[in-house]
Amino acid sequence: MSDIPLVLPAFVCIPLVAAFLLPIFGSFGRKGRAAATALANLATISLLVMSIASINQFSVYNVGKWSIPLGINMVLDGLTGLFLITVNLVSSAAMLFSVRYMEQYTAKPKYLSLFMLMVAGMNGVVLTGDLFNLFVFLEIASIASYALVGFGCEDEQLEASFKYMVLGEVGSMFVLLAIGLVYGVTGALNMAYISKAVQNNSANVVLNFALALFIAGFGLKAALVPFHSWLPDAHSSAPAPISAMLSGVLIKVLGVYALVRTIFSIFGISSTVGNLLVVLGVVNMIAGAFLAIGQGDLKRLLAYSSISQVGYVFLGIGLGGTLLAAKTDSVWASLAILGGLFHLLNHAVSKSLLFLTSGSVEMSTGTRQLNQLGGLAEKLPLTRAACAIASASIVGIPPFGGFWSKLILVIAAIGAGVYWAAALIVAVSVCTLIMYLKVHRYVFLGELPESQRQIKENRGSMAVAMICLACLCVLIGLVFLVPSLRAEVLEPAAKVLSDGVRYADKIIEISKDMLVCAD
Amino acid sequence: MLYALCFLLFVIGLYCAVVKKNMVKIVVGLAVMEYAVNLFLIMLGYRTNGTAPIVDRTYYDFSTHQVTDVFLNSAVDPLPQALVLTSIVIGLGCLALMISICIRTYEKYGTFDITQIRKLKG
Amino acid sequence: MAVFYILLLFMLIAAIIAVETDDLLSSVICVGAIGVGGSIMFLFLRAPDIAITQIVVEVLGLIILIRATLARDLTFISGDREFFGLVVSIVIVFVIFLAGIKVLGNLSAFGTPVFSQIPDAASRTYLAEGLQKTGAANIVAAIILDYRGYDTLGEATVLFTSILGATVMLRSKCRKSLEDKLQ
Amino acid sequence: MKGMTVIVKTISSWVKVLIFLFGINIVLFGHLTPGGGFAGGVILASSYVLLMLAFGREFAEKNLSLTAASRLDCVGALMFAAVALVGLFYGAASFFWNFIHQQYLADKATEFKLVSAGIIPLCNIAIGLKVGASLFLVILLLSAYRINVSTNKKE
Repeated sequence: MSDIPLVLPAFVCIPLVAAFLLPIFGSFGRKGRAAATALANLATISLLVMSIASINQFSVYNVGKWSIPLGINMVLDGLTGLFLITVNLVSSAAMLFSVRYMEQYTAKPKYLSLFMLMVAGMNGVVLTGDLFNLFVFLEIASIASYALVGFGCEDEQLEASFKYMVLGEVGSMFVLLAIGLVYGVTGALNMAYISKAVQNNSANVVLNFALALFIAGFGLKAALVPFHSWLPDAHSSAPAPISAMLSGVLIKVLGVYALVRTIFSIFGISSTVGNLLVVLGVVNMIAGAFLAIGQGDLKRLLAYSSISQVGYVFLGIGLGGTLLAAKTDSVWASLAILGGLFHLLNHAVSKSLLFLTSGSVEMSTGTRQLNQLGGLAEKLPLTRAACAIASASIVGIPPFGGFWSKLILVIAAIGAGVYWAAALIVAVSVCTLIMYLKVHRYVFLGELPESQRQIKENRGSMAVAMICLACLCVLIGLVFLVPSLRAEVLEPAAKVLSDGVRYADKIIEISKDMLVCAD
Repeated sequence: MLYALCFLLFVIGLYCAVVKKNMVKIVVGLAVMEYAVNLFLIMLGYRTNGTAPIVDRTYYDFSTHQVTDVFLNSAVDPLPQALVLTSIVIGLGCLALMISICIRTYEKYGTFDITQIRKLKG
Repeated sequence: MAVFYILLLFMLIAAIIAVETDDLLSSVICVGAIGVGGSIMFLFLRAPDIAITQIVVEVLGLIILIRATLARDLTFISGDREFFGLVVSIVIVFVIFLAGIKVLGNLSAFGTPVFSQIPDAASRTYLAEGLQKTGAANIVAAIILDYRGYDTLGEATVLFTSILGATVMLRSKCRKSLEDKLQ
Repeated sequence: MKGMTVIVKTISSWVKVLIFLFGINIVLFGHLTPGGGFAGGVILASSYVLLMLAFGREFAEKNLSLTAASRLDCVGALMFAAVALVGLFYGAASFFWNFIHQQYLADKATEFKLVSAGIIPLCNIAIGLKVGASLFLVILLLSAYRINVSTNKKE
């Protein structure tokens, strides 16, 4: 308890200071650029170590020694811990991958700086306990990602970046307006205090309107289906490590985390909202899967598959929320939520690995059109193995992580008596299987095109990043299977959601205790 | 009523951002939305016949080191002003980035019309 | 009170012209007009900090926006999106508008801020103790740089990020050519 | 196109100084009067923009080059973060702790003086530096950027 609070600001400070230093380093020639790369990698790895250390901890940190409601507080609880480890895991792998991959672009230090800013923004979003602060860090992460999507300055990238930026900014404006409305009713910005005030006047239509605006705004960031049009463009155009970050963690932190935190911890789950989440999840799953199968572009296919997989997460969390609101089966409710969150972790690892392999394929062959690829199995054995593992995990083939999370979801759905959801999960998994078989069939099997006889496997940092993530895909099932790990990582996170608005009592009580200690 | 007019401004910006097909027009729409939200936040904190939240020598009691009750009962809400200060700067940053993307896209495609900028299919 | 209505109507008219005119330069100048109107309105709303920031940011923002429209062969535009999309968008926007109008009536009336009704609101403490606890007579400065200084760090970072993004976007050569890679 | 006429140049070389001083004033007294780091920083940037408009871009770049502006931007941001971090390490206190005010100034009657608010003026200076440099940078970049559509379109 004593040393963990000091770590909390470091999650934001380390990437921020690194991001401010990197352009200065970068302006000092070749050696400076090498130092910048080393510094960035050091920063992400130290963040990863810190996030592992902070798992299953609970602490509250008052920034500037001002007790809430005056100041801003940072909260580390189970949900935050799970998201921190997801963010920093994927970001350190993507950073390692970009060491070599980004050599094809100019201005690498600026890329590294923007990358660190994106990481800082995401860490800030998951750590903060203040609604407006969440908005500020959301903007940091989004703006950095707009710039990174267009980093290559090619036609498609600029177009995707503009589209993404317009929709993202509309989403941000919705969120800001909703924060204003909430402030107008409750007079508070701290999540715990807002939650208290919301309980006292829950019938207020302004708050319901604000909740709708929050769902629309964060839904735009999470690419929920009516708002999904930016995602395939942005995720397929960006440089590969950035696609991995966007699909792997950015939509989850800015969309899923922010939405779930708002709904569960601030407004309190109701059956209407729970059902809405289930419907959104189901629509996402089906639409994403069907759109993905028809794609002829490797990264576009992966991007649509992300929409489908985020649907699983929403289905699990929404199902749990509906059950919680009905106050019937809290066992199945927490199991459904646990399944959703575990699927989020699985999807983050395996989808970022898939995007990294697509980057490796694109760098070797210069194309990502499925019909121009083929027969790469012998040329790129490592990439192929990594891709196979990641696809198996996403599809849900037994030893890999994805199988366990889908199994939990199916069990929870059957236990709760929602048989159609269980059937749907299996059916969409079959669609997913078809689309990844298609990827393998077109990319790695078949004839090698004449123009690509000379290509070689990418070695160095790209290979290391892919191997690390592939090992994780295999091992991540253990997080569920070993009870002690499950109790450390997943259960605290699921408990935060099933506790719902009791979050507020906990935070307020702790900050009162801290006030007493300080006096 | 003033809130409603302010919201109308927001909706005009939203309309512009979703309906218009010129890139600069879309940016203009987002800027209008931004102004509307800022104005709304400040209006939330306004007190009729209020004073600015800046302590003046006349509002300060030097013997007790406290601000006077007159100030406390007439000052407008300072918190939304702090939030708006932040959001204005965020808006300026977004504007700069968006305009640079627009200029770069114009260079590539030779037009600001998003219906003609369609290399990516839906 | 009347001054607020006049200023808001001025801003609304400027916004409608900005949205509907076919000339990009006039559109951008109307955005400037909205900003100036907003700045004066902030002044009347007793927010001098915001008014100053708004007017200076407005000037720079206008320079940036005008930069995008100058020296173009094609500053005139015409038409909206295709008919079906247009109707759907207008309906959605209109629904949001109606919902908002209906909801906003439930906020506390203009001129009575919410913190004056809530006994333990943070804003009361800021006003009462801000000068004593932070030493800044400008309570807004006390909030943005002391009580909520973490927000301002985020805000400075947003500006840093977007300017870095703009420099990245406007760099002349993005991909290294083959010779660069071989070196 | 090397700037504008002599009248404009002469006047703006005087006005520039005034605007610059005004910006510094706004930054330094941000904790006592309206204004602060952001407004002041933008005013500082606009004094350079005036220089750029009157004398041409090359002259402005001679005063503050792109690399220097970019570095200044980073330095300003780092300064702000450093002020925040000193609070963290100063007597094992807290991130963003207003250590100067709480430790040294809280008991003294320094209201309405320039040196009164602890880290707030320091933060204002850092932000002013950062905002001024970065906005000057972006305007310089936007004006320096030449669009060559014609070469690109005829493929």
